[in-house]
Amino acid sequence: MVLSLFGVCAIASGLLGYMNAITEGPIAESKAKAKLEAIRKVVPEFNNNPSEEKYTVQSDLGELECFPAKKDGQMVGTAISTKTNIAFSGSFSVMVGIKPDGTLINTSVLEHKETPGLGTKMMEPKFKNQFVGKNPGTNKIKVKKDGGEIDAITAATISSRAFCDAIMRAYNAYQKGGQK
Amino acid sequence: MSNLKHFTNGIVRENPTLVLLIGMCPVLAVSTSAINGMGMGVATTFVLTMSNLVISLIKNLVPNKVRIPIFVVVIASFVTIVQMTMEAFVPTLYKALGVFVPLIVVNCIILARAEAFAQKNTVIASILDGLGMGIGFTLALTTLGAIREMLGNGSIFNIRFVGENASTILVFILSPGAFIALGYLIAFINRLKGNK
Amino acid sequence: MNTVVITIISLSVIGSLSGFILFLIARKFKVFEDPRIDDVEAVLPGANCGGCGYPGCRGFAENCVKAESLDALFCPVGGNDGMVKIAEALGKVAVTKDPTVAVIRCSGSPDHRTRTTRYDSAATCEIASGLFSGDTACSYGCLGLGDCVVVCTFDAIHMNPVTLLPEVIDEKCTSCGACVKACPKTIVELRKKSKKDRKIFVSCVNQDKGAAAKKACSVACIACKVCVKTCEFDAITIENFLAYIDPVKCTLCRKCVSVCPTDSILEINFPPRKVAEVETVVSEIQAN
Amino acid sequence: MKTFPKGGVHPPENKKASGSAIEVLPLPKSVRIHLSQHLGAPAEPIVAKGDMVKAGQLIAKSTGFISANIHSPVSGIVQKIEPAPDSSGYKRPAIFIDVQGDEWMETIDRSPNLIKFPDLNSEEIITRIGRMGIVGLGGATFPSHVKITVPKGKKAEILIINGVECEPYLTSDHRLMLEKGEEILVGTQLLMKALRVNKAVIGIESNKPDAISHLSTLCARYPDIRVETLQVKYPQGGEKQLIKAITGREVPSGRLPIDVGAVVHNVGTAFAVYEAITKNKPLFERIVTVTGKSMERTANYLVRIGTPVTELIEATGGMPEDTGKVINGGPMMGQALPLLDVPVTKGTSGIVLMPVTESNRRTTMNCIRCSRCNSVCAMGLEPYFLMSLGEAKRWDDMEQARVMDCMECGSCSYTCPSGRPLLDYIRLGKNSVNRLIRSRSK
Amino acid sequence: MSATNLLTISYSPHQFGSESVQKIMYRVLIAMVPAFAVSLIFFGLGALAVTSIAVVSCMSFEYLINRFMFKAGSTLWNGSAAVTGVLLAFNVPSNLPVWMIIIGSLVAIGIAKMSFGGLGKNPFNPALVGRVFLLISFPVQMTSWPKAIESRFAYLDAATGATPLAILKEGIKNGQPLSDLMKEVPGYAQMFLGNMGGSLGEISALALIIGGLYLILKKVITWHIPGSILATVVMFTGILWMIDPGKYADPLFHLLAGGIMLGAIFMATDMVTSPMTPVGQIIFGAGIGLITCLIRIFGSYPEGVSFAILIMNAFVPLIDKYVKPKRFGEELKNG
Amino acid sequence: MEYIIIFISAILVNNIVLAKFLGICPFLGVSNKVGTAAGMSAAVTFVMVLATIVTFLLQKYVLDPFHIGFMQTIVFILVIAALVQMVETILKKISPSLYQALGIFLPLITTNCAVLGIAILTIQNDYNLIQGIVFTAANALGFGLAIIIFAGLRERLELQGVPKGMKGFPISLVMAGILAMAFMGFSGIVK
Amino acid sequence: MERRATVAHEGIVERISGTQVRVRFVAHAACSACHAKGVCSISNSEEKFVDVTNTLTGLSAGDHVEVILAQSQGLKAVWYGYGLPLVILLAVIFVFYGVTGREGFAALIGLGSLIPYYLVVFLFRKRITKSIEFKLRKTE
Ligand SMILES: Cc1cc2nc3c(=O)[nH]c(=O)nc-3n(C[C@H](O)[C@H](O)[C@H](O)COP(=O)(O)O)c2cc1C
Ligand SMILES: Cc1cc2nc3c(=O)[nH]c(=O)nc-3n(C[C@H](O)[C@H](O)[C@H](O)COP(=O)(O)O)c2cc1C
Ligand SMILES: Cc1cc2nc3c(=O)[nH]c(=O)nc-3n(C[C@H](O)[C@H](O)[C@H](O)COP(=O)(O)O)c2cc1C
Ligand SMILES: Cc1cc2nc3c(=O)[nH]c(=O)nc-3n(C[C@H](O)[C@H](O)[C@H](O)CO)c2cc1C
Ligand code: SF4
Ligand code: SF4
Ligand code: SF4
Ligand code: SF4
Ligand code: FES
Repeated sequence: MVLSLFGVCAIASGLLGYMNAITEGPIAESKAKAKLEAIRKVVPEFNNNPSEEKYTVQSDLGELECFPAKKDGQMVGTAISTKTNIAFSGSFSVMVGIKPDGTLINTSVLEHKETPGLGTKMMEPKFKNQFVGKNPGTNKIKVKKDGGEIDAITAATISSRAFCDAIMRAYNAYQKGGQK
Repeated sequence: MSNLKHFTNGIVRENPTLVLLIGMCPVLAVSTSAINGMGMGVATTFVLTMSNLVISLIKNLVPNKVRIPIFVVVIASFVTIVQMTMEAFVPTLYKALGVFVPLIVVNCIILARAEAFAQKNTVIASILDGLGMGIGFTLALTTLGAIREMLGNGSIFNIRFVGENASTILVFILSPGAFIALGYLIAFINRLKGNK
Repeated sequence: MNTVVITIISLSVIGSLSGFILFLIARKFKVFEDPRIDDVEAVLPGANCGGCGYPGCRGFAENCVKAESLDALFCPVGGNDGMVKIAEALGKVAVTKDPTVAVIRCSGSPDHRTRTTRYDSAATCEIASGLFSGDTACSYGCLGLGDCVVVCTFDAIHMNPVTLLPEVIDEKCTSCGACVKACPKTIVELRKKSKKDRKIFVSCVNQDKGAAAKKACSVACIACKVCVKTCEFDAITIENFLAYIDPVKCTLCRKCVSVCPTDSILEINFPPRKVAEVETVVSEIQAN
Repeated sequence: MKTFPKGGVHPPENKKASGSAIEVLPLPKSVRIHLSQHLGAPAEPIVAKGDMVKAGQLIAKSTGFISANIHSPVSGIVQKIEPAPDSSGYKRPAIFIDVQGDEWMETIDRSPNLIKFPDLNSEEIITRIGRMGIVGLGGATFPSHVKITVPKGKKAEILIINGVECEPYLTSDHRLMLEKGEEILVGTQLLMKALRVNKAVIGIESNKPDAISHLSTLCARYPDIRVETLQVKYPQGGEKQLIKAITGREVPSGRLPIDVGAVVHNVGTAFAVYEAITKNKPLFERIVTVTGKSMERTANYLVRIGTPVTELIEATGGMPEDTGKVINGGPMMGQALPLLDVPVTKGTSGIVLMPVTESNRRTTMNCIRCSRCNSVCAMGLEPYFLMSLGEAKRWDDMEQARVMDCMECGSCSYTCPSGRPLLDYIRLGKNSVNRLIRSRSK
Repeated sequence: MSATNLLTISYSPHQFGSESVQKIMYRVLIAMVPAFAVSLIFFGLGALAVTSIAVVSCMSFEYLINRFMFKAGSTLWNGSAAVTGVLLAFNVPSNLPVWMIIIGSLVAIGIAKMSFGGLGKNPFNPALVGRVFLLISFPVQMTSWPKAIESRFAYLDAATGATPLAILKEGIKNGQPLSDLMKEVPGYAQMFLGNMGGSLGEISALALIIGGLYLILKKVITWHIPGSILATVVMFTGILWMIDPGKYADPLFHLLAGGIMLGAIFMATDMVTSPMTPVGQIIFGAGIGLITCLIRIFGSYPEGVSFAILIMNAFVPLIDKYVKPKRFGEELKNG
Repeated sequence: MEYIIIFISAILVNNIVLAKFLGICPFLGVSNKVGTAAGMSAAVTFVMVLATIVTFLLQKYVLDPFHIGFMQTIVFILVIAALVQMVETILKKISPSLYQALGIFLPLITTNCAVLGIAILTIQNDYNLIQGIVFTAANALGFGLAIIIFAGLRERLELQGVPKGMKGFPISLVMAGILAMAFMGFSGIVK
Repeated sequence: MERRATVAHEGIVERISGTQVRVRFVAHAACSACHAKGVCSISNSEEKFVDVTNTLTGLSAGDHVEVILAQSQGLKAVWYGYGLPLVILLAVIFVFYGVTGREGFAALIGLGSLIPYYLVVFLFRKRITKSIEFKLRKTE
């Protein structure tokens, strides 16, 4: 009896261990792919492996990861995985692409808990595209209510504000961490 | 009971969600959209069918007394397998379903009706029962998901039916909407049953 | 492969440990639940009406399994057929009971009983009967407020809007007896069910002397004893100025029905009488 | 002005008959005397068909501790003894007497002179009251001798005479106080003697100023008795409310007034006690108010027990065309009569004829939880809750919610804006709880 | 007595008071007249449109559900659906699209009231369920407040602005000092009269108080619930204000701004959804006041009255269970 | 402060039943007696805290060091199932009368769904032990709050009767929906 | 007059020995019909027994009775069964964590502290038995 229990456990765990071995690869791969995908969304075409060249910059919310994207060795932009903690539901993280001169290339939300239908509008072009081409150094990346240039999402000022906050965090990190 | 009956039982007469009203947590939690509901349903169906199969296969090898722990181990193993597979191949869905993926284990323990079923029946009957239950669960989840997605987001399976800027009844994709929609869905089913 | 080994070891240890606890508990703790309870429950109607005297169908099923014999157990809803099925499932012998059905022993519709007052309080028979004897001249008859209708879980009793009396739908009635308990005037009776649901009974509960009863209601039993004399099977008795037909002795010959001067004996579900038949009955009586 | 603190309602008074002096109703042709006219066990007849009886002759004997003697109200021949419908329509045993002349028992002193201080001790008074078949005339018809027999270990401290008459329409106590004030005070003194108390208070609501001043003047000669003017509020006449209003003491739930040292008697009872002790006259007649909104004439009669209600109505000018309901008692606590040939009993304080327009209940709607019933309930109950429990037949819970404290004053039903039959279900609950309690003690 | 005229027989009592549900409800409607009038002055057309749509649709839903789902007699004219309609309208901005008002009415009557069995059986305040449903579903439209007076002749196209509470909440989140913000909000006198943005019935404390006094006078409501709500709000905000007047607004502001008056006088007092005993009502009111302040000051919604009332509605059965009236003869256990 | 935030968040803002959807079955199906509901919430709290402590130890000292996090589900469910039954067995052994009293007092203690869910969430949220315990206890209390409120509401509904089609689950779900809506008012009180 | 809130469960008399009556509970209605009862790890789907001092006359095996427990006593049972150990557990863990700052250690001590607690309960079981008082009522 104990034996059969033991047996079943052993078989089950063996199986799981095996499954883990099998899926470990794909899981890691899909994670890497997802990350690469996100990077690809926010910077122009590149042909290096940004993940390998990743470096981190310290911010008040912990380390931010920076992925330099290069085409033929030429720096085309840096993807920075940034986050905010003033969102409607606490925090969310965004991938931001920044040109070497500090201009914003594009943004992509990585993970969020904002309200579907409200906060989620930050992933829609209407909101997102406002950032393209703006340089936080010269443009005021703040919602209009706070005296900035960004049109907040209706009824989701909080998310919009948090989004700006995330971007500014990335920009500051980028400035601080030095453009490697 | 004929095999067919084993199969349809879980879909109609003993639909776990709409008739038996068990395993309600995932039903409410993941039915924010039709696709989430369906994903959850399929995952559950898989675990249910596979564990029913395995249990009925090994039932003669297992002493009665340790049935429950073994049963739990089998189900939990399949859940873990599903978990890993989903993480590897449908990571977004995996994320959307969150903690409710590991919780399939609880749900399946309930749904599979352990000794009540797999112990007594043939392998085929067990599989069909698991499949039937699973499909019943999936159908209910998908329906609820579709209703909530339509009302709350104006789309079903991500196909939009209303304009991009149209206002939709947001409540329905939030938690209150889950309760309310399911409440009226069950009332509706009860009414259908009553009229028969 | 390293992970696999660790996995196997750790799970086996944890699994065996908790499995062992679960097992210990199962042994110490779990009462063996007789699978036959499920089997019995499966053939029960599942109405959970309590007519059997147990809380719910499962309670009854448990007792069927536990009991030595099924003699003292009877599910009125499932009836004899149901008991036979239970007996089959358990390998025991079922007792068969004569199936019964509820009948309403009052025919005092408004054209037979004059209203003397108008009742205007909470509309339940129980409450009305606590206040007074009823809104008609007959102080025994149906109050017509439908307590029996409300308690019937099988939708088998309805109020007839014309006669203002309850009527039982034989097919739906499971003879659970809830209505009998509910009626404060003891008007509902469970009577033996006969072929094709035929039945003959005195549809009156008035215990006044003949004259008073007749004055109160034109179809009241006046205890004239004509039916008693007519019945060849000694099925009819009179007590407290009220006739009663013993359902066991009654052969449904219908002779008493036509002799009753106040039409208080009812025949139900019989084919219409041929004229000739009526005549023979009448002549037979005359012969007596 | 004193009153009880919580609850109560103010129904329109409609005391039309308060100006009509007490008249003696002519003797009926025959009377019917039910054997159960009091709270407790029915009396047992001691006459047989064909017997000749005189007014005041004992015809049925009390059968137990809580029970009362019944005396013939008339002289005549016993016609039959058989069940007859009482005011509920159900048949209950009754003695029928054909009236012949008006011959009283010789022992009765029919002279009008006031006899003040009969020389009797407590026990003698109590026995005499018991013998004379006196029951409470305030409505509950509780045998009076039981009430004044103070149980061992308890002590009566105060006698309260209930002259409140808070029921709308009724005026019999009012008239009695005006016309037989002195007799009432003597009766009160007798009761005080029986109870061995040296203090009595007559509680009268301020809407009867003439009675208050009349009795107060008389009281000058009876230093132990005083009149207390009370604010007008129904159900002030309720025993426990009256005690609270006058003494400030609260009779604990489930206990009797004697537990707080009080005994309450109606003014009518005090008068009956006077007559019983000083005049040797058993209780066989009483004052009955006959009144109604559409009645042209209203009256207060001195009526023999057993007189059919129809005769009272005829004597007052017959039943108005628009009558929809005839009430035995007042509109708040009285009983609607299904039959009019039922006789006046010891407990009949009035006959009220309600016009059709007022005799129907309002349609019942859902409870809107307005809490009005809670706030008018002088017993501090929650009628809306009790009714729901009653509908659900949850007797246990009703007991826990103290349904037995309800005195059936009807204030809750009176006030409910949704027209809910609260008291109907509360009564049902009281009956069922009673059954429950009995089955438990078995 | 003629033959056709049978005597009625019933239990006592045989006489009844003159109160009725209709009378109560119509009195509430009368009490809302001043607030509605003020609303017409400040929001004009929109107020009229929204209120009439809400009333008509609430009453229609009540009728339809009674007729076709319950197959029961009509309860239309007892006035409770009309009250719900007006109060729902009072709780939304005067530029709310027609279809949203209809959805709100459906939720109020269909979900919150009739699902439970109709008048008297609903544990939650129907108008507020409708309102909160709309607020969560359509946050944009539900928080675009027409400007008072300016938008008198506009309905859907009214110019919008913020309510005093929203101004405060926004500003404080942005770290603006309170003193600056207080300059943006209308003066207290204006707020008292109702010259500010807000839901169409909540703006004028004056009109609401007049209605409330009428209700108290007519014994439809008692002072306990409004009194305890307002007292709690004053105490809570007062304490914070005394701690840091630079950060927290003063109690008077909190009393005049937002829906606290409307909630305290007309919505928390709904007898169906509030406790039965005076003590219970005070507990209930204190809970509402407390939760309202919590949400206003710390939550992400600028206004919390509706939520607070609904949350306390849920506690009503518990309050009723444990707070009983004082029973006669209770204290003297041993006589 | 941090603990208070976790606490309030778990009870009011993200109530386990109304927002997180765990333990729905007992919430909907269980007793409508307030006293029983109160007893149940105490039992749930104890069981859940115990389970969290044990699973936390397992995760921290077995699964993590050996890098077999994927075994979480299977290990947790086994341990929880065993643990929860052990509590009852111990009670039964040490004081049969106590056990009997509980038996007739509590209809059903808890479901694994909520226990397992919270154990996993504790790990996912990267809480340390104390935070985890506070989180768990708060969730259990949140569950208690919800069922006590609900038991009260149900007691009321039971007395006044509910339309036929809505009786039972449907009306409970609608009520839960309204309650969830009301609780959304707390959103943002703590982040 | 009994006015305390109570919990009542219907059961059947299993056997009577002296003054003690053993009552078997019919499985909780909700559970008995549930498919999950076999695996639902902590439900009272199992049969439960209660030993009650007989207060009724004429009781025999097989009779239907209601076992009544004052709600306050039920809550007391909950307190001793779950409430108090929880408090002890939490207190011990918080104190040890506060003092040592080591999670694992604190957790283990905490769990360990339950052993003496249950031991104490075991020692006091007689007194607990006395304080919990079931009542019987016959049903038809
Ligand atoms: C259920 C619900 C969810 C919400 N979710 C978000 C959100 O995800 N992001 C956001 O910025 N605001 C959200 N809000 C709105 C905020 O509470 C707040 O009202 C708004 O951000 C400020 O309004 P404004 O943008 O009109 O200034 C939500 C509101 C509700 C009712
Ligand atoms: C069963 C019963 C026993 C009573 N016993 C006594 C008693 O021993 N002493 C007493 O003074 N009154 C006794 N009473 C009388 C009541 O206190 C009360 O006076 C009577 O019921 C009439 O009161 P009411 O007209 O206010 O209803 C008893 C009443 C009842 C119903
Ligand atoms: C609601 C209520 C109202 C009553 N009103 C009166 C009243 O107005 N006058 C009165 O004498 N008795 C009234 N009674 C009866 C008294 O409670 C009490 O029984 C009576 O005064 C005792 O006197 P008795 O035994 O002499 O009748 C009322 C009782 C109740 C329950
Ligand atoms: C004083 C008072 C306040 C009321 N308040 C509301 C309310 O806030 N919301 C509502 O829908 N109905 C209200 N009503 C109407 C009615 O009570 C409500 O529709 C019921 O809740 C429906 O069962 C109120 C009624 C009164 C008498
Ligand atoms: S008619 Fe009477 S006996 Fe027949 S099923 Fe209905 S309640 Fe039972
Ligand atoms: S038969 Fe009895 S219960 Fe039915 S309506 Fe007549 S009196 Fe009422
Ligand atoms: S509950 Fe009883 S005592 Fe209270 S008001 Fe109603 S009838 Fe009077
Ligand atoms: S007075 Fe009527 S409506 Fe008001 S609470 Fe009482 S029963 Fe309900
Ligand atoms: S409690 Fe049943 S699935 Fe969660």
